[in-house]
Amino acid sequence: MATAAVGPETRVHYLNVDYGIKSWLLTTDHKRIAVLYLVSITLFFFVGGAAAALMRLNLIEPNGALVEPATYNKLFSIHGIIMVFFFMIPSIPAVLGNFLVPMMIGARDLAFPRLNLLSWYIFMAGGALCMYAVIAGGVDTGWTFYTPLSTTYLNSNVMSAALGVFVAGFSSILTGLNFVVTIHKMRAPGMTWFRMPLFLWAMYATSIIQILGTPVLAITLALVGLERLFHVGIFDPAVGGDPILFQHLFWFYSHPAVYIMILPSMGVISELVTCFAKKRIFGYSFVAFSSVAIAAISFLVWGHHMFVSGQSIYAGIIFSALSFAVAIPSAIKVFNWTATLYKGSISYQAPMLYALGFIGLFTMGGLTGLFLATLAVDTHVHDTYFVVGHFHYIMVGGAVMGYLGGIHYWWPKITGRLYPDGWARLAAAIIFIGFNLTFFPQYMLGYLGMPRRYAVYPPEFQVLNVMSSAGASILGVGYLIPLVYMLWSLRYGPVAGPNPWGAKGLEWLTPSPPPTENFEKTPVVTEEAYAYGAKEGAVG
Amino acid sequence: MLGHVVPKKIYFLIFGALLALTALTTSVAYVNLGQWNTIAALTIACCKATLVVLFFMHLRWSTRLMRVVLLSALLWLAILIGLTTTDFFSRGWTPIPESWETSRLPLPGPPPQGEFGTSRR
Amino acid sequence: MWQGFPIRPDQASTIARGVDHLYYFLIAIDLFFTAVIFLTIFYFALRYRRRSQKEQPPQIEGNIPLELVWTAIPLGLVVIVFLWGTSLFIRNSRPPAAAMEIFVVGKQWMWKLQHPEGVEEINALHVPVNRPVKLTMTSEDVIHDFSVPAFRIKKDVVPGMYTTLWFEATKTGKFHLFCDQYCGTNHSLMRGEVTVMEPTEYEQWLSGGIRGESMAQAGAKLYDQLACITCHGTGKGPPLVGVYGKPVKLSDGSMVVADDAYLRESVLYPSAKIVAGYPPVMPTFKGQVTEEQLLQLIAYIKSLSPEEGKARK
Amino acid sequence: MADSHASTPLAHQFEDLEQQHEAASLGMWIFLATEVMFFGGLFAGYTIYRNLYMPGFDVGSHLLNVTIGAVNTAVLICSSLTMALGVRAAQLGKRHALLTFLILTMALGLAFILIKLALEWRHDYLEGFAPGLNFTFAGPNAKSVELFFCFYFAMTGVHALHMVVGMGVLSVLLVLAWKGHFGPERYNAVETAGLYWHFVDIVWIFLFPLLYLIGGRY
Ligand code: HEA
Ligand code: HEA
Ligand code: HEC
Ligand code: CUA
Ligand SMILES: [Cu+2]
Repeated sequence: MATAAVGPETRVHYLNVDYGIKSWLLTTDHKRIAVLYLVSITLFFFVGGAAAALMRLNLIEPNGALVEPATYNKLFSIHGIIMVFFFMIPSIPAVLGNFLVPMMIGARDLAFPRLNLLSWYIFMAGGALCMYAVIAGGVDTGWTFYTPLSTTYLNSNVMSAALGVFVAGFSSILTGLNFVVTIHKMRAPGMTWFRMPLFLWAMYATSIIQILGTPVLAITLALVGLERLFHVGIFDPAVGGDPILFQHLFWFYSHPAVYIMILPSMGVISELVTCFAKKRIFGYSFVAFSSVAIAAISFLVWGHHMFVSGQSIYAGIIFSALSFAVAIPSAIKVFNWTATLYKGSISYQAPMLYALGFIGLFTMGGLTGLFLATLAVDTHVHDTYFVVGHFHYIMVGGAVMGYLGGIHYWWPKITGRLYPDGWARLAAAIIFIGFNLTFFPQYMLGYLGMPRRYAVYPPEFQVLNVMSSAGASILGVGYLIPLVYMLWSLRYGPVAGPNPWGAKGLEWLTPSPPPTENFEKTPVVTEEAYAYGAKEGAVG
Repeated sequence: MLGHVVPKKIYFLIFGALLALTALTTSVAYVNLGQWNTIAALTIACCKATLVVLFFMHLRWSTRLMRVVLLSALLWLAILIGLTTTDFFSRGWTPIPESWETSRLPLPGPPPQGEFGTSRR
Repeated sequence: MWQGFPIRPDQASTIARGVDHLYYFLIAIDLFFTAVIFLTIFYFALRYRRRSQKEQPPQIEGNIPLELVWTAIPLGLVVIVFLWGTSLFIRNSRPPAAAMEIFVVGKQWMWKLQHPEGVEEINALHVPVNRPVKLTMTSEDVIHDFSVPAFRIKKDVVPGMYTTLWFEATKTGKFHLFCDQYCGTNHSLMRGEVTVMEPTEYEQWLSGGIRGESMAQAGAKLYDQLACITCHGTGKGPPLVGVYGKPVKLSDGSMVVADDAYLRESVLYPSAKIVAGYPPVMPTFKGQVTEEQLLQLIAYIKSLSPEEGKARK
Repeated sequence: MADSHASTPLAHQFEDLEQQHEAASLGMWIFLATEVMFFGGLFAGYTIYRNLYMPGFDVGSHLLNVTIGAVNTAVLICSSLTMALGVRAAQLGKRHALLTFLILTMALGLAFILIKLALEWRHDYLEGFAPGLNFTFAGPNAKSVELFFCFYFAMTGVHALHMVVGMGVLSVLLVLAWKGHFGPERYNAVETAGLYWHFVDIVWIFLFPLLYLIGGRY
């Protein structure tokens, strides 16, 4: 880069403007809050990952190599709860979104900075409640909290876990609210809707889901709590309540929630693919609108989790049809990303490797979603490892890959330092290989009939399970490597400069790390997003 | 001045209308209209809510965006209630008869109502 | 299949083959798109790799016809898959006439199965080959899920309601029976075995089995014990002979079909639906009869209307 | 909403007051959208169960006291009026009127909650209509009646909780108004709190017919 790289130490920026714990815990700077989230969710990820490691260890032997079934149940419950509510849902929105939404639209901060800080505190309070549930003996509901098991039959720490998720939900709501208001009201002059980077479209769509979906989860969990505490049984069959109503309300949120996890990743991928191919996105408006379409349709399909639950088969048919509909916008995105590579100038730095990994693995995971949306096939594979394979392909292979890609891409912006690219590429490769070895066998296990949430299983499934466990150990190592070199880079990494990748977008115009006010003066936007064709130096 | 200042008179008019509608809905409940009781009660409630939203909450003078927010909330609520009820009220239709043509059951029809409701499957 | 490394479980029911065919079709779609995406990416990645930092690739905004094509093709495919999957599903959820009926009660963490002849089994199910079997299922506590992978069937077993499932085994042998819905601590131990036998063997097994009375006989006994007869048969309550499977007129003018769920409800919550022309005097038997006894009572009431009990699923 | 308490009317992230004002009310409307969905879960459940268990729900509904319900509706409507007038006072920079209306609104809110608590819930509890705590109703359709009361307590309870939160917000505003914090340039906090208060009123406008009236009173 031609721009003289000023060392991060010599300038005042958001990281060194103030020191001390207090300056962090009371900050209202969106960038600092993003860092707070980054630290906390990394912590949660490794707690959830440790639970997964123990689970995989246990499944090496048909009779359970490590723990009692009761303990195993607690492991997958806490794994699911932490990974979904405390890692994946806040991951990209609360870390990258917080950091980037104001920067990408050229604003000084989010619309409600204090609310933003409050969100983090709420999130941590929820996390603390869940961790308390773990320490005080665990919770074994599964992440789905199905009644009447959760309300009447379990005596583990259901209350504190459910309360934790309930509380964390408000953090998610408030973050989404903040983003929507910010994107609507605070765009820099010239930043029209169709000049916004696709990451913002994705964040916008995600926020819609967070705002309209999460409250339903909140009230549902509150009802579970009421039923547990006071036997005010709205789902209790003993008074004519219907446990299937619980499932409706739960999945009304939790299906859209899976798009809270994937849409932001999709946004990240749009940024990465364009930058490392030096190309405009192929079909900007198709990619943009497909995000909104996914968000809207995602609210119409929740019943596909309940095909064999005793739900009316007519409802099943409707939900099946709508589930196929939601696959179409995803397909549009995949094809447009691929087409963006056409005649590009493609370089293979680490973020791009993650992006390509995302496209491949998301395709494989998404296509197995079609199996599940097919009534007759889902009847066979529902609640088997096929489902587990499906969602890990999308969530670990897709969403986590996208998250890691995004972290690598914006790391120089966040910290002002570069990480060693060679190590990063190695880690990406290890993760890709380990991932496939872990989760591909699970598809086969699933079709063969191995049920999920099984601590012990018939011996004929052992071979595939051992393969999966072996893959998980590789995957675990793969995740530890970035942790090490990222920490290393904080101190020893080369100074990055404002725009190490030659990328477009407002966030790259300001120094790395950015000053507290983000921009020296409010930028004026005169170009479409991803104006890679334009001459170097032109603002864009 | 940032927002619209509404004349006091309007507030009092709306207030009066709301009280009148409350009296109306209460008294209608004492008249046997069959199914229409529910419909009347809910219609009146919707009218009252509309008045509050438009005038007390200034939606009449707000930007289009705020209306879109409100309408999408209502739309989503309709989705939640609508699709959930599809399940409950079509359960009585199962089992699908052995062949579509030779259906001997007097179904489908509105499911019978009563304690513990429809024959569910 | 390939013994050492199977890719699908045994095809042991009339349903299995159809599901597998659809599954293969989906795999074909899956492979096709995966191949298209992967190969294109690989090709572009090599062909258009960055050769110099200064390179300025041509900018392409998009291409509407192309967008339409790659929207239409997946759309067409999913419509096919949807129609195929749905018609199969409808067929698979419609029990044939004259299926033999077996009752299933799930509870933490075991399966109790009862044959109409009265034989009871725990975590095991014996059925004859080539004969449709209908399962009527309920749970005593939490939600369970009755799943036999070799038959490609599965259905949740829900407290407070009856769910049904049917299959026709085509192969003798032993197959896994799993509880697929997480139901608490020993969920993974709530397993059993389905044994499919030749009809003659099955008859032998039936007669050899520890037989209590048949479901209907046990029901008749209960009917006696609980003094149902004091009203039903005296005119105080409606006669129950021949009621099963028939439409019943209720006091509010609506009609219901007297199926299993209706009978269950009539015994547990008599006031829910009042038969036209009778006073609501029947007491509830909730708490006095278990789910199993309820099934026996129902079997007995069914046996009072022989042809109906058979003809209707 | 919270950010309008800063020492200058314009918070640093905004360009001008107009933008700040619009952001605040948009934020509140979005928050109300989440509230719609929050109550929506209860309304969905109520719709379904009422249709399944109509007779029992009607019986349950008849056990409630319409007069108290109607009076409480009127109380809430009055409080909405005073709230609207309070916002108007803030817009016009009339500190004294603002203080009066805030106090009136809170007083009416308190009246609502006291009526609910002392005249209704206590009565229901003593009569044995409180599922889980004291439920002794044994007429026909007892189980459905119990279910009705589950909804009754869940819905009115959540609503009352919202009232309490609203009163908390209003008391903060009262202190700020006392200190002369609000003026024509800066009344976002009052306006957004007003939106919230009216919303809670609307929820009751629906709860009243659903719980008390549609059972048919004739
Ligand atoms: C990020 C998370 C995420 C995402 C994005 C998805 C996406 C999809 N999911 Fe998934 N799903 C989960 C997470 C996710 N899912 C989880 C966690 C569960 C289990 C929950 C539990 O029970 O614990 C689950 C369960 C689940 C079920 C229930 C299974 C069961 O329990 O029986 C179903 C059923 O329909 C389903 C379907 C789909 C579909 C159709 C998509 C679609 O959106 C996928 C669309 C993508 C593509 C289709 C790929 C790209 C397209 C192409 C390459 C072009 C070719 C396309 C066509 C031919 C259409 N999912
Ligand atoms: C985004 C969400 C997310 C993520 C990232 C993951 C990541 C992983 N998951 Fe998770 N999973 C879920 C979401 C997720 N999962 C959900 C929602 C469920 C359903 C829960 C339920 O049924 O209720 C589930 C269930 C689930 C199961 C099924 C359990 C069952 O049904 O019986 C399995 C089994 O293999 C599994 C494995 C893994 C593995 C190996 C990883 C790996 O990717 C993790 C790799 C990371 C590490 C391994 C951590 C790093 C390494 C260390 C910290 C080393 C130190 C280790 C030790 C000291 C032991 N998961
Ligand atoms: C005190 C008298 C009485 C007793 C004892 C009694 N019933 Fe009833 N039963 C009635 C009356 C009256 C009706 C019709 C009104 C109604 O539907 O509640 C009825 C209705 C029924 C119906 C619905 C019949 C139809 O035509 O639709 C069934 C099934 C039934 N009873 C089963 C039983 C069984 C089984 C028992 C014993 C365990 C039993 N009853 C005991 C009085 C009684
Ligand atoms: Cu029973 Cu799982
Ligand atoms: Cu889903």
